[in-house]
Amino acid sequence: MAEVFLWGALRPSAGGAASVTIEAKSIRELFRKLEEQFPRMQPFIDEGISVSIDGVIYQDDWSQTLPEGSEIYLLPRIAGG
Amino acid sequence: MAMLVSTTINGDATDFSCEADETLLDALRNRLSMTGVKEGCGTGDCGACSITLDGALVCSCLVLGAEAQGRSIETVEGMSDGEKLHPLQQKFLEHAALQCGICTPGFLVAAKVLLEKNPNPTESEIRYALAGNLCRCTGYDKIVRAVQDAAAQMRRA
Amino acid sequence: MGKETPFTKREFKSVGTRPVRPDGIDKVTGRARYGADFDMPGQLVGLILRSPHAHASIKSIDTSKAEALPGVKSVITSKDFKDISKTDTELAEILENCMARKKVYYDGHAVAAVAAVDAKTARAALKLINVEYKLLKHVTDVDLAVANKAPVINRNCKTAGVDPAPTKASNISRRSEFGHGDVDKGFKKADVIIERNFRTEQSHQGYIEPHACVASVSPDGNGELWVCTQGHFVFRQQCAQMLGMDVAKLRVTSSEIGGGFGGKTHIWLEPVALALSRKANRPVKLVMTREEVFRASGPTSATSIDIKIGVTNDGIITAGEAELRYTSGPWGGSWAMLGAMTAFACYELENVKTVGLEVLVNRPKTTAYRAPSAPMAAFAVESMIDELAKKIGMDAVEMRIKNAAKEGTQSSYGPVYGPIGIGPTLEAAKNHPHMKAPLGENQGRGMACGFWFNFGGQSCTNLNIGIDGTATLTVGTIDVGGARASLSLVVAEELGIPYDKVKAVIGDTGSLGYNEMTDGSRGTFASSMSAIKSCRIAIEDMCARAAQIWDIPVDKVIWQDGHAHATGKNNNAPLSIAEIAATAEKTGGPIAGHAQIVADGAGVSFATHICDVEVDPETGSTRVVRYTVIQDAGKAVHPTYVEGQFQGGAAQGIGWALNEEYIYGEDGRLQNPGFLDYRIPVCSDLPMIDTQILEIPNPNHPYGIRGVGETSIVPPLAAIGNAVSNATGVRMTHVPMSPPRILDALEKHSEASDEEPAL
Amino acid sequence: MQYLAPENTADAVALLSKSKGSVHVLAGGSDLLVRMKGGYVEPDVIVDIKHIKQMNGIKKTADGFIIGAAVSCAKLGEHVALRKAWPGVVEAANLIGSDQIQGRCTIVGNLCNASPAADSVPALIAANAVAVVHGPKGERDVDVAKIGTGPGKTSLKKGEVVESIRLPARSAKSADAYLRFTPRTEMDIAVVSAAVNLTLGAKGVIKDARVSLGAVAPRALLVPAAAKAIIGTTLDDAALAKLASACSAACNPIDDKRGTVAYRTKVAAVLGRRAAESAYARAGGKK
Repeated sequence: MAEVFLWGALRPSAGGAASVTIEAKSIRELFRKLEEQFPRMQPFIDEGISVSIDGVIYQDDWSQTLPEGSEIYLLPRIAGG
Repeated sequence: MAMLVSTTINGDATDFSCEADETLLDALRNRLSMTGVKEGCGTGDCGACSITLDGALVCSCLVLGAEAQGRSIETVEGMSDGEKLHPLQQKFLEHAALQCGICTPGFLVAAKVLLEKNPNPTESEIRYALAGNLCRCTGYDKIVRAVQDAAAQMRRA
Repeated sequence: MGKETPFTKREFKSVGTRPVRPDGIDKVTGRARYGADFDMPGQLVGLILRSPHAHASIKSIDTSKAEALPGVKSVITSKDFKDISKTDTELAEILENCMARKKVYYDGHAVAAVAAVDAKTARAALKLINVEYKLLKHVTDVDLAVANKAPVINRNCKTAGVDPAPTKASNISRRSEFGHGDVDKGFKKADVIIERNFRTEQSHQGYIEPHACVASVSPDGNGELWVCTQGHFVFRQQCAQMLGMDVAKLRVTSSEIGGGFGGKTHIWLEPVALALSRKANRPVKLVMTREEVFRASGPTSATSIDIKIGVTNDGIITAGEAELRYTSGPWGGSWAMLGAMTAFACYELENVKTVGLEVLVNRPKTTAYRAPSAPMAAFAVESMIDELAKKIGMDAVEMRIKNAAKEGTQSSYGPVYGPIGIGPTLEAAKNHPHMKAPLGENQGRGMACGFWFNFGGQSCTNLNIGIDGTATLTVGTIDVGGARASLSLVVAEELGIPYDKVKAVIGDTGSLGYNEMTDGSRGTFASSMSAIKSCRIAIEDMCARAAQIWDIPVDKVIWQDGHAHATGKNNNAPLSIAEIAATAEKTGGPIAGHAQIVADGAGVSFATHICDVEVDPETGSTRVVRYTVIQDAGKAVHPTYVEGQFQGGAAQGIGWALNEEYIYGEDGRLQNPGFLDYRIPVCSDLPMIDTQILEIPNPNHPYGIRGVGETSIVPPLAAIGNAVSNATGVRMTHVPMSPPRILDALEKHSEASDEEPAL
Repeated sequence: MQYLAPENTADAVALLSKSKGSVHVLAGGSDLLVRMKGGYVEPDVIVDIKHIKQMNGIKKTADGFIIGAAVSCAKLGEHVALRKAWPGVVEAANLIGSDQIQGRCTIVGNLCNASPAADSVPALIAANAVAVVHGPKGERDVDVAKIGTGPGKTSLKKGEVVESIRLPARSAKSADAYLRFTPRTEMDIAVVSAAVNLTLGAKGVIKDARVSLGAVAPRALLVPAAAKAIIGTTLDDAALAKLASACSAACNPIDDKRGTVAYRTKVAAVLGRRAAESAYARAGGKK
């Protein structure tokens, strides 16, 4: 079980919660379950969500595992110059 | 109406034809493929197209091709002596005085004119002499240092 | 990727040295080919007709006279592009920006284009195109655009990120919120609270090379594109989709790039060149003028930021709150969101809340500019920190050190930080001789901090070992300022061969898999990670070749100092790469290492800047007289180019802080689209820019590398604002702090001091 | 378009008078080529005056200096005697653009381009310079202040060309100074500018003065009230204050991308004062 923290704009799609608890071993599984449980998150996932695992931001690599007890934060995808 | 213009470019007798309203910059780039002369603005504000015309530093975008008749032009392409780079070229490399490099030919031509007139310029003199050449990458620091170093080397030579 | 090649502490031989860049001689002799330096046989000259209006609907476009002009080979309008708005909104917006469909949204918006045998004919043809416009009310100012009576720019725009979803169209395209804790409670604990509005004007990346490309499309759907870009793979994918071409059939070659800073991450004219070429069945060269660059490519946002910060008397920030409004041009982006994420990222705050609002205006589409959106947010926050420090009588550096984020701090945008450099840059600043240097009359010193994320993303590299043991590294990320040098150093390090035995080249889109653009400070970070993996694959192969040569099991071969060594009790002399490569033909063919990765874990970056300014109290003119940049690089691969990034970013920030701005007339037209009146700093405007590189390894990169390119533009706006304030006693809240704005503030200040005693 | 390069002034006048359509004189080209690039002018005929001998030199005579219309500003800067006699005129000419522009641009071009912000014009007005104009009806002398009539407009008639500028001779105790305000240190257009030319009498008392302002009205202004404020004084603080307010009072500027009415009006006073101080010191005045 992992507690997944949501940034502000994502919270309404999870009923206003600041975090949700999901059983997932990888980023891919996390996104799949989030879509199942919170269909309104899908447009955000389609647009691009970055996942911070213990402070390291993963923008693309959905195969990343979610270690037990790690801090997981969802963030909008970042652009740069 | 196209005109035939006879010039000397980097020491070589060179003829080209151009329209009467065509700039020397366009003629050099498009008629003679001298793409070392860069266009950053076309209005004399960036210095990327700097050349010398009978020894005077000018923006080639503000000169008509027709005006070059009978005159002598020097560009960055003529700076090195065979395999041997001009000290300014060498010092620009050593000091990393270029990042993207688009402004570099103009800076080199302008700096060469400066050092011919003033072999031992102060930092401030270098900065004012190169104020007509815009660089957006380096913050000018390494360019000024490269010019100082090249000047010192040329004074020793 | 980080987990595959974790950071290991090591001594470097090549990395950290300062050799001459491999592409250098081409650039000092004029031989390097940039966007406009390339021609194709039989090429036509393309030109674009642009709207003179800020906002209008297009009633009709008559191109018949232009088409009839001898020498004109193709004329296009939006009709020559399929409407893809139903299938891909984002791409459709990029395309609509390249060629207006029903409306023009800003002065400079493209409406038609021609390709002709020469420039003269093309210019004449543009004049023969007749566009009938119906003028609409426009709005260019960020705060006026969100006001009640503002004309709605895009009827389809409903604010995203609001619950429940609004039904009415508005100019706010997105609301983004970040933070944690309870700011109201936090403010109650504060002894001093300051609340202010800050504004920054729109600036441009100001690269010296205008956008340029040469396109050639054949009737069979094959095409070639030579283009000046920060990301040729991205350009290929997007252009192919816009033109309805197969991605594989469009080959994109990147030219040398004359500066980008984010402005060349975006497509502005390439689909137009491709469409002109396809219609004419001839190559077409399209080069923007400087005026077009300013009017119709990539500026940054103008902003208006309401901010409130509370501190205790002993300097602890109890709460920070901000609403940040960023202009985004006629379509939404994510610029306000990035401002909201980065604003307070330097500090450890119990209570923080930021809201970013993306605002549509009749200005050119905003794109990334070096740490996009962070400098404006930092201007507000870092100005306020100085003012609060002054108010409670604390040294501004001390107050920042007291509140600085550290490993384990929850960032203002959410996650907890790993090892980070804000504290060390502040300590370095505090101990820097610059901090103690005496100041002259009318001079003031200021400092400020900055944060940027950095990122990595998809990267792909090929390493090929030559028969003589030299190595060619092919990368798919553009070299914008020395990456070929830094990547050659990494390969030399990894293979244990000299730097000058490595050749790094930028491959075209036919030679490698997809690569992200050179943005987000990812060039050296991501490509080096992939290059290291390529090297390690090749090394593994070379160990196997050595085992074959020696006829021993592969597990008896180890790699050390650029040689294969046989372990155990045999007398085999170590084999160099050259020796192994010389017999490659007999051991399995060419030796290569191909790697494709997603380079995640870029590691955030922090900087602290110190600057001294001198203000002329009679004219409001400000000169920067001393400047110091202190930044964490993780590991500086080529320190000279790292310094160059620090200096270049600082110079851009200084220009923005003091003089650079887009100026619009009442008619919504841009009044200063040129380098004369859009005043980027000239050489005589700046002092030397001192640098100090800190190296706090990024644990997610094998060498500890972080991105270094962007962070340096974040602190200057505030550092200069703070220095001006310390020089004059006036707090500047509007960037650029141009002479008229400073003089005005000085006069208001002196009028106020006449009325009541100063604070 | 036709490019013509006559070799004497008479031929230039003939070409300018007879050519049809849009006819332009080309000296340094630093304004004309910019306007061509922007599509603001499309000349039918360009008459390049740089091959005309009379227009190509700087002559020192008993009456002062004669500066040919085709002499580049860089050449003015290199002329030691001119720099000594007219430091303000030369510094104004040398502020136009970069070294690259200096290699091309001319003060006559600057004058005839008739921008209210032209750097050399206030200095020439303060210097009491005269333009020698040749035309189909012969030669005439025109006060430089009367060449520009408004933004981009001159009093020159069809076929007329300025052959040279005459600067008067100098007494030992005369000097001039020019200052402009620009946001950047170089490569910029004056937001406001001021030129002061003065001659000292006994004991450092100002005997004669001319003050001119740029970029504060449709054309460069001569400000007699500012001159009057300092004549008969040793440039004491009261005189400077009077000069400063006369400068501000003379301003009739516009708000534009380069500055505001309020800013220009305020800074005109500052620059007028500073230019006066500089000219005074150059003339040997001590404060």
